[in-house]
Amino acid sequence: MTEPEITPELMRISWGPQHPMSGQTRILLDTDGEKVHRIIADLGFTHRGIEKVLENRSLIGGIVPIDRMAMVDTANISIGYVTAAEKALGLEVPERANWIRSLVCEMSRINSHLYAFGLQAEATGYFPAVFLWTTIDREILLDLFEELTGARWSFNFFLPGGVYKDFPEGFADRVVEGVHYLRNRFKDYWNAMIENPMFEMRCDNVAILEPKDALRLGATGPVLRGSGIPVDMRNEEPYAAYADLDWEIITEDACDVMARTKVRFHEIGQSLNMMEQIAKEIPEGEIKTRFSPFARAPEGEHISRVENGRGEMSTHLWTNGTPNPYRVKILPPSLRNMYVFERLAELSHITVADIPVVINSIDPWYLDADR
Amino acid sequence: MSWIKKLLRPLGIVAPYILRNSQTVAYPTERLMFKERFRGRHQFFFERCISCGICARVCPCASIELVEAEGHEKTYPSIDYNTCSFCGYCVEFCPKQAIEFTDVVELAVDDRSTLKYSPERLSEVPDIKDLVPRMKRRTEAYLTDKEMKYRKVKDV
Amino acid sequence: MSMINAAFGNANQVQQNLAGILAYIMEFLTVNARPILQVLILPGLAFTLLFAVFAVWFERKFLARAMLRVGPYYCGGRSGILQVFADFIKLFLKEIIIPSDVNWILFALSPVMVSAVPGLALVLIPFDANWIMWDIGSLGLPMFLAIMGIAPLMPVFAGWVSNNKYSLIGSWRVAYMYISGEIPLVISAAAVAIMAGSFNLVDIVESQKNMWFAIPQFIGFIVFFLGVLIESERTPFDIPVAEVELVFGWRTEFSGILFGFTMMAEYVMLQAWTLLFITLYLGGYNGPIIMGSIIGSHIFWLLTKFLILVIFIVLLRCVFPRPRMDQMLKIGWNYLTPIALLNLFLVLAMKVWGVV
Amino acid sequence: MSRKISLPDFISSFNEAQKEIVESVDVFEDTRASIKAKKDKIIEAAEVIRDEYGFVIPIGGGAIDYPEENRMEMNYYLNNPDSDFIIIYRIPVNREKPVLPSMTQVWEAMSFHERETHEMFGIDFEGHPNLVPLLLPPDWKGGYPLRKDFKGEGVE
Repeated sequence: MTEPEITPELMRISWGPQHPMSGQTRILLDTDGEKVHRIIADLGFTHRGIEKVLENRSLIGGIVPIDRMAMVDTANISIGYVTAAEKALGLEVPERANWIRSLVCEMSRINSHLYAFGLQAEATGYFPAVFLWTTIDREILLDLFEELTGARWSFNFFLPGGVYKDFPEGFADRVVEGVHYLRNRFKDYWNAMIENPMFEMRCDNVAILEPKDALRLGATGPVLRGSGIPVDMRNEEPYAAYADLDWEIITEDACDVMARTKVRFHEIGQSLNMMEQIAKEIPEGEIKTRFSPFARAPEGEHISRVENGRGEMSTHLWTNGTPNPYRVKILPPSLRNMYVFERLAELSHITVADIPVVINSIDPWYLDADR
Repeated sequence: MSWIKKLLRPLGIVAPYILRNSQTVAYPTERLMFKERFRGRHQFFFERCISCGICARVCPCASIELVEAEGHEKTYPSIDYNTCSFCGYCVEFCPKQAIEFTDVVELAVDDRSTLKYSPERLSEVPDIKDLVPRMKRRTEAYLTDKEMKYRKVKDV
Repeated sequence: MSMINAAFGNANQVQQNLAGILAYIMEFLTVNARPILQVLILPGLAFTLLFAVFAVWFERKFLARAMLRVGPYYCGGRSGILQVFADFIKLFLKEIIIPSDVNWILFALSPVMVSAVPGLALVLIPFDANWIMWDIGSLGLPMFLAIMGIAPLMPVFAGWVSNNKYSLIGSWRVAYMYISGEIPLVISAAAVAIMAGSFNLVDIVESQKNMWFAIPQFIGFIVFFLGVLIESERTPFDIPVAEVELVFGWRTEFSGILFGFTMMAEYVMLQAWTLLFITLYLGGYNGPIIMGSIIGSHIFWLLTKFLILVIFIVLLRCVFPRPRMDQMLKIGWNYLTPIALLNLFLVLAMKVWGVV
Repeated sequence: MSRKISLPDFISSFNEAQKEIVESVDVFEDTRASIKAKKDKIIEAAEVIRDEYGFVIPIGGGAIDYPEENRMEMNYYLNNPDSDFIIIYRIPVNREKPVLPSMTQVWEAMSFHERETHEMFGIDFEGHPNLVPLLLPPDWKGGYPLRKDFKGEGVE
């Protein structure tokens, strides 16, 4: 990126891509002492041209690169493309497959939120203890993934028209056991971290995003719900089995970093409830509709919208009767939230010390922003 | 007062962690048991294969190629692990279950050209003791109410 | 032969001279045994270096436990103790990268100064009434505070000379933070001196024989403890080096052994301030006499208290996040300073009415 | 959650009220409304969609290339928190001279998406405050990657 002009009295700090907290991106900060006047995001360090790659793969072959777009949130990323593809192929999904999909998606959401949560702890300056604990707790989910799908992450578990495999024997019990354990652990997180006055000090009233600004700047996911606007794709356009599950949209009205962290925290709790419900009430039946892997989709266009851990991901799929899609447009949540981050310095008072906290409350995953 | 209580409570929560058991599995000497469906290296069965080539066509990474094998009449899949992404489509769509997954994950080599596995090589699964000579035991994770623990399953 | 005789005198004279030199050395050693031990071992070289080494090892192992890991494992058996020495050798053999456009003399000098200046303050700590390296009587406490008052200038200097934006922000944070932390700390120390009736550190320790000052001056105890954390840049107040914000603050540009010096400075600061903290509030070297040796048991008690305190300070590291710079200043100026003054007035009142 | 706007109501009211600015309104997949504005009324139609129908959430934007028909198409995806459908606002682009008015004056957050489309398809957005490449390197000279005639030349 060509760097824009800077006001002479400010100092420009290049933050990343080799910085302990920047991730795979670069941010330019125009600072005056500790105060940040302007944030410029420089994306594209992990651009892999996934949209172009998909044009050269078969419809189901595309699931593999899509899976690699967000490693911690694999299931939620790939279900968008899979739903679009099965609309294009005209496949029906059996009910049991839908429930399994919901289970895997919720586990993936917990996985993603736990990661964000650990990074948030590290960004506020905890020695990485909390980050390590979240990593260890994710291990339980990864073990469940391994048992169900065969891979710990980037499992391309969803096929158009169903899922890859059914539950192994005794899996539902182990899900319930894992849920029970994680609930125990979350008491510790709440008491040691969220209610810690030093943590509250760092997160309260930082980077306030008013609801009208959140809408105007195109925020999505926990960022939008942290500003008190109840938009969730699972409710807006119920996919998988979300119409049958008991859940509600979680919002917080404080609009600050703490609100976004709490939205994630409560969403984890709700996902655990959903996991338990699915494990106990899953209906019997088929898990996939047979189809040829070389099926050609008739000409048309299809849009699917799903809720990732980071927000809404829309996939626009054009097909034209060949085995490959004609074009796939992916509208990732992180790209939208990065724009919000770029404008936050104008909306509220942000200091250099706040930058890692704010960027992790936005929780961008640069691999899906860059595609 | 409640503020002070909140400030001191994390200390009380974190201090007992010192006494918990660690979550580290010391890899070269011990290894976790993988689950039944684990996607490790493939195993190929000559007697089941009908050389239909579906695996090669369905492979999204174009890692599978049909090659001739010595002592066999038809062509059989060879897998290039430089590009394989372990997506499992070849296993899923094989009409005769001629390709299956094993739990071998030790694929690291000095020379990347040796990562292209011929059908003969795919049909043999080496023993774990040959791959990792220092391996002593296989362990397994289990959950108690408050922590995750590891126990030995078997000696290697 | 005549030349040798001319130079050294005859064989007898040579013998006498040699015997004289040996006798002189023996006399020097016997008279100065204690200073030599002090320089080489207790408050001096070995104590400082070994503390830095073992503190690093302990911190790694202990925090690994808190994170449910095992920490260093292979180097030196399960304890991993040799890992620290291996790291030291690695740091020593690494290339020292000096950025272009910096004055390399100042650049190489500043990390040395950063660790050397707080080391000076250690000579004033009484390990026993007779085991003080530099006994300057009633100037002890003021001298300590004076030396430790110079110490924060060195990180400012080091950050400035590195010619790096992150280092610059880090060094200004050092300057702001030390001022806001040092003033309540000095006021609390003054309250201790008033209660003891002396600036002499030995007198302060001796007057705590019956009751540690931590009990009558509980407020000052807390304030001074926070001051120690702030001054020695320990988490949660490691704001100048906050690695998630400033890469490594004022230490960013140092590499190789220069970085090793900056790391050591952190531990030397911790050592000096913690020892003063124990001296002022936790009864210093006081403790029951064991094994009949007074000096030995005094040193033992001081080091034991020191270790317990260090363990507690290390534990704090994984419990609290760090505050922001403006919040840090607010803690220092809005809360700690008035509380320290309150403590001072309470002590004065107690002194006037003769409670203690 | 209450739904204030449903798709059939929207279509009928929108078709009638906005005849002079809108060329066509289609529905596909039951919950997507595809709107095409008249050529010289692009910005006016966008403002009407935003202000009168409350589609304030910009989901994003992207283009598609049809080399055989010698045209491209720019799509903007818009959402309203109170509706049960989204709008795809389509603008045809001349492939020879790809210039469009920038939609950032209506929906600010389209900035990143227009920058991306600019580098991937070569569409110029007039009035965009900062039309520099978003994802590609600054010295990229390999053409427009997402056009169909891109052959993967890469950087020079």
